[in-house]
Amino acid sequence: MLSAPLPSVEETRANQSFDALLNALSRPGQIRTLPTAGEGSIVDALLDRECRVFCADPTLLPQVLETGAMIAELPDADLVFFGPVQDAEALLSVAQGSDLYPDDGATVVVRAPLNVGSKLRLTGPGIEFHHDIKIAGLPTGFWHMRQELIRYPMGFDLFFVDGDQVLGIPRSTKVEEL
Amino acid sequence: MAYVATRGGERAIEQSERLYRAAMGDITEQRVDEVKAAMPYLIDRVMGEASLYDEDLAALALAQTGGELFEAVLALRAWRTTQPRLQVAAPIAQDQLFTHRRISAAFKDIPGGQVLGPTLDYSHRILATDVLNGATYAPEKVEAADKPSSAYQPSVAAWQAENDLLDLPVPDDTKPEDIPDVTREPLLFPSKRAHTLQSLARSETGGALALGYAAMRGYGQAHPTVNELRLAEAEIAVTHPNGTTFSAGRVKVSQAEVVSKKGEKLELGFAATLGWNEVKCISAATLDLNSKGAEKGSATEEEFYLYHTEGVESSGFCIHFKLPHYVTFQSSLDAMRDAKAKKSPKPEPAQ
Amino acid sequence: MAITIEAPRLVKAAPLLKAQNVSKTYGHVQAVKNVSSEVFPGEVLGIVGESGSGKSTFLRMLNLEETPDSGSYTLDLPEVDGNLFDLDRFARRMLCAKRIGIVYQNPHLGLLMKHSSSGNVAERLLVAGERRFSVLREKAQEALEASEFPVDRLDAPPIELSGGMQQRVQLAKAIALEPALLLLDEPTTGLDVSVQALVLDTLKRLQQERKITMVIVSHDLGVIRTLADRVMVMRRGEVVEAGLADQIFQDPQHAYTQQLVHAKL
Amino acid sequence: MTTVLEVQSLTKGFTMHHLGNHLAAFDQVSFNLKAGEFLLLKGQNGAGKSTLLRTLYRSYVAQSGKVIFHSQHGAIDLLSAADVDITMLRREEIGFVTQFLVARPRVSAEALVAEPLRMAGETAEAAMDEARKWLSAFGVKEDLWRAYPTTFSGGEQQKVNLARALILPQKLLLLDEPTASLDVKARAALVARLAQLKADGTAMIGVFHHPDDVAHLIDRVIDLTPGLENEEREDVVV
Amino acid sequence: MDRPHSEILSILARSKGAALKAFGETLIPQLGDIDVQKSQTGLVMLPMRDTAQGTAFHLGEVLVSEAQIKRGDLQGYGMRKGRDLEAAMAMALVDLAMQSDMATEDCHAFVSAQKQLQDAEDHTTLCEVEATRVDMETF
Amino acid sequence: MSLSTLTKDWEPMSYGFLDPSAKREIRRKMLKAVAVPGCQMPYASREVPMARGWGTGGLQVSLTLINPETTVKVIDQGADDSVNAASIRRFLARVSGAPTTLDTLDADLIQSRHRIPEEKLREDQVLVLQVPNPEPLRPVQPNMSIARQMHADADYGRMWLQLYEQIVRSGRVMQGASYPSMVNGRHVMTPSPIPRWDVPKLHMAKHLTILSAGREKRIHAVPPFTRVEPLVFDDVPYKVEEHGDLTCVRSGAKGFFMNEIPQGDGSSTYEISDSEFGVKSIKQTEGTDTIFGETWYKNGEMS
Repeated sequence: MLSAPLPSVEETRANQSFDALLNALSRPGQIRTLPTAGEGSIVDALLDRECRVFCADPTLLPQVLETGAMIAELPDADLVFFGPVQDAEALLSVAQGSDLYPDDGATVVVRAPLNVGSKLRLTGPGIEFHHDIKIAGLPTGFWHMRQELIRYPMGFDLFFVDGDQVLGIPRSTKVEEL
Repeated sequence: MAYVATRGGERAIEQSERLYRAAMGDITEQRVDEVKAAMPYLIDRVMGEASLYDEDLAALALAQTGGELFEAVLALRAWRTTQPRLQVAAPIAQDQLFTHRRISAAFKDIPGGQVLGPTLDYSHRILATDVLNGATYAPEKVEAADKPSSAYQPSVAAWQAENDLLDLPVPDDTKPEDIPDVTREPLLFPSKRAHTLQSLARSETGGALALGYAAMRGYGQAHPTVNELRLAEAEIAVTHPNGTTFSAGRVKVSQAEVVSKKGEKLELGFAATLGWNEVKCISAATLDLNSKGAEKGSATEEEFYLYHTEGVESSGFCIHFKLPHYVTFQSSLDAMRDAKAKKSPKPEPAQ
Repeated sequence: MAITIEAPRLVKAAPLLKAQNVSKTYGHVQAVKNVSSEVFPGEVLGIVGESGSGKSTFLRMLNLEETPDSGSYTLDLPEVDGNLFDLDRFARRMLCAKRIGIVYQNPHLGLLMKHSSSGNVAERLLVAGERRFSVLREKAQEALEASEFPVDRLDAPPIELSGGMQQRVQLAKAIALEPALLLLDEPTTGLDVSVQALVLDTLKRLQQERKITMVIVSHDLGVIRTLADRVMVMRRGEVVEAGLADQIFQDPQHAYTQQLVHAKL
Repeated sequence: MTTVLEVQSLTKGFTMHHLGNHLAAFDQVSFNLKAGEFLLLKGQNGAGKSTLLRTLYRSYVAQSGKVIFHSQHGAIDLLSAADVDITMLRREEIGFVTQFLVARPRVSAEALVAEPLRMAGETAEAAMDEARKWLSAFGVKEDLWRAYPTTFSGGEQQKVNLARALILPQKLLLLDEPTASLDVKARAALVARLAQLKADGTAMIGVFHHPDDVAHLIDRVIDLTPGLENEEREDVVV
Repeated sequence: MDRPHSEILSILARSKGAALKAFGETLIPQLGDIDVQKSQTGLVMLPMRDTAQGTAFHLGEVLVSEAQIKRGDLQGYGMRKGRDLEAAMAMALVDLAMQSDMATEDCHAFVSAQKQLQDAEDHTTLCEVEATRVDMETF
Repeated sequence: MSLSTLTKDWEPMSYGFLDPSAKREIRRKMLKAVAVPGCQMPYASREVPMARGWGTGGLQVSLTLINPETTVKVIDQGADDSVNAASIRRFLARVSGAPTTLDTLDADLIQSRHRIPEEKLREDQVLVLQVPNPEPLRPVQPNMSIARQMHADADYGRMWLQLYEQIVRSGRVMQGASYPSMVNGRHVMTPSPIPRWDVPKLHMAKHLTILSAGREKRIHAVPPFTRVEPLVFDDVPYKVEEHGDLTCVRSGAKGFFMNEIPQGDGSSTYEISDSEFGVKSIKQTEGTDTIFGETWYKNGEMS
């Protein structure tokens, strides 16, 4: 009646990409490897016609459109691809969800150089004691703005992508600038 | 070695499935065709509850499960999960239904007339036992009229609105792509109307009937009268890549509208499903009619009837009790024995 | 233009409760119109009026169960300031749990009928954050005893108790945390007359012993006469008359109050 | 002697809305009262003697006038004072004695009598001792002290009431026929207590069915009979 | 023969699989090199509009077969109820041929013949349905 | 060229059974679940070819995570050879081509119903728990909408009250399995019906746990190193099942969670619930070289 199917190239890529994302978010600050450089594999793994997306990066937009995802204004988007973030104010309109539905808080993908730049100390779920990381290229006030905005369990979750490297900071993580 | 024997679980499940299938013998294309030809209304019921329209697959599901309806619906629903979604058709409008049967109980006669269409309503339910003695039960042919009936029929509600008995709804202009879909997003309460009607369209016929019947017998707030009942065919209006809209074929649908008096106006309840299934539509429309303001936890409360008429979930939960639960049971036993051992069921009142 | 000069006050203490211009509309019905009131620490304010007068709605707003369309409400407590109607859900819940007790006419509103009576009282302590079983037990018993609830029925569920006993459980729950404000919504309505007297007596005694500030709503003048220091008469959402309890009963000024008092006598 | 009360042009009437009429009680009454003074109100039935007492106590609402009370917290017009001030004055400085007891179920006689002292901050023990003393003085039998007055006869209830009303010395005492239907012993106790209070400086205004009982305490008399001018109302008893 | 594109597609989608496939097969040589972009089964969501409150909701899904082919800039498309992928492909071929102005007359003839069959079928159905109309003029 | 060469073969099933869109939805919700530990995230929950209540929630998560290199272990009531575990394992392998194992140490992905293996899970392992009823508030508040508001308000007084009531009525907390636990100090979750014995294994664990309820359409997660604290009173300590002193009659293993096997003479014997741990123990006594992982409990005590 049935025989085991083989995964297509797309399936394999999406599966690997999600594996990296899930691990990155489960262990905030730990760097994981995406199957390809850039946000492309993230788009493949997460987007389809049933989600609302905000994409600030014109080079990524064609691929986003191809998934059939609904293009939305920032406050309505479930997934946000900022590309590089210029201004901390950008976070202001990101969906936070509600106290009844924290899951309406957005997943936000930002392009930023990892392992260089200012040092941050992370604590919270997924981290046994604390974990120190470096992220560059973020506007001043970014972490302060994040802290001001997140009213746990409402909030948004961040992925930072640098080439094929990805690092996650969920809303449950406390970030201190060192 | 003793522990090897425990691997028997794997073998047992295989053999048990074989034993079940042994009673049915070979399943062939021919058998599927026979099921399809012989039981169109059962096929309709399965398609409606599975919310997947394909007579061949529904017939296959029935053949493969030996007619165990819950299993057939589950198989079809599960198969549906593997298929990509290609398009969203344009919403079916009542005035474009190619109508086979259309009646109203609210008036003796209605614009467009009472058209009985195919029904057993007025037949005597007598078993044709002669068939068992070798005779063939050949139905008599329909004596077709000279002129065709009109394919499209006006709505009873439209007449009622003209006479200021009810307010016709403002059709919602949600784009087909944006219509909430309960198979792709969770059902939350208070439920979106689109979710409610979709859930009712997929509901298990017996479940919808049981709760609908409870409402009809007086556990609801409103007594239903069938305003309009239709069995019809609807076009699947899809889009060519260049934008042209066309029909990819027709599917059978049924819809029911029930009505009751609310103050100085009439109020409608509505339900529809894939395939021809009148009992489900009338029951579901009755639940819809009664749900406004229903008490929490009553049979006509939305949360109550939507959860409890979902056949795949309810039947699944029912049979899951056959699964071993000895770990949880052990955990309870431990607490129970300890409490018993303490022998002082109530703590001393604090001084 | 009328100028009102407030009489000089001898009592310098601030009112515990201050409600100003509270209004609430349901659909087309204005349930509460511009109601203002002050209650001083240890004082008992009675609110009378027939059903639909808005008195219960006003009380529910004082319990922060409902939010008015306009108006302000303050309590003179160290942990809160500003208009309580502006508090978020969490702060509201905590304030109610810790500082405001309520007894409803219908015990089903205030009690879990199938849990133990002591558990009903303990729930309030649990919400306020108490996590020691022994303390819960002790304090629940204390509050029940203070409410003259029989000790041997401590763990009986309210569903098995008489109406009067159920009200005592509600009362114990309301006073378990020594609230700053006790709200009573028709606490004895529906009870037998003799039971009514006993419950009122308990309330009176508790009030005198603990100097609890109370607001009591009732259509029953006898209840108000027994408990209240001051009375506010409401009709169709508005306050028609307010004054000292004995004055309202002995020398009512407003036609409606006269009618109410005379109907009773 | 210091002034306790200044009553100026006090007028009271009743408006009965459902009958659509107005009933005058008294008009333009003025008088002063000093500490330790005893003022008797007289006049025929319906002249408004009790009404005046209740108006001063704020149980009734006056139409016009002023009632300046010199409280230990300062002077205040009782007619326009805030309710909360009146409540406090009633607890601390102004007493009202009637012949009727407001008994409460399951509160013993001694507890009821001790209550004003307890409210004034006295310890339970001391308040109870004092209460028993006064119950005894008014002739309530000892075996009744711990019983509930709700079950007492009218006479016994009245004794409990007086003991309660007079236990705490106050600045101003309003007496509304406290002696009616009282037995000899209790009446004597009452008069003795009033004399004591008067000597200690309590100002009193009284309505008595039989003024003879308290004749030796009376300093002044005011006649409330309608039609009299204010000057004509007052006369001093020798 | 000015049938709108929409009507042609609808007639093709409803036409009998065997006839459609047989006709489609004849077009392949003329069309030459074609690029198959889609050939799959899948689901079409079928919404309906509720007559009580006007809400559009999903009635369920219909299994369809889809074919999309390309020749130069022109796209041929077929989508039909059921899982007959070859019939969908045949429909796409007819669509592509007509857009490419190839075998135009044959195509029109096929479509017209199918249309006649379908109309006849509907006529029969409706005459039978008409027979079940209740005569209300009983007195 | 002909019609049949132009037409592709009919593919009646996607890889890993679920169509790509279903996987994407589950992926999105799994990320949300990890970001808010213990908070129930609603998801659409597709039908899979297994009845609701038989692990369809866990199955959808496993099917989303799986690839041909994922080594899968499936247990039900602690046993790999339980009929339902066997059925799910067979299905996972059949639709994904993934290798299967019985040994906890060899598994990348463990799908379980009602148990956590006795050997400690590593950082690189994922535990998927099947959940029949994800709502810890259900016993105190059957209405889902109200319960949701209670979670939003962190209004858990009723949960504690339930424990109070149990102590009052029975002298102890009577909660068997599904012991309500506070996750990350904010959300009370029901840790699927694992026994109390297993709940401490979730506290500050190295592995990621995903709990999924297919029928109820909710997913929640316990990321690694996350606080999972059973609700208890300060003066009434949490008690696991008294299995620390029991010995498995088949394998001789001692100090682990046991199944009680009633005997014809009215007595009981005990058999270790983690079947593969039992197998390893037997192999060891028989002299076969066996590798045991570190265990959460040592000598019947949580370490």
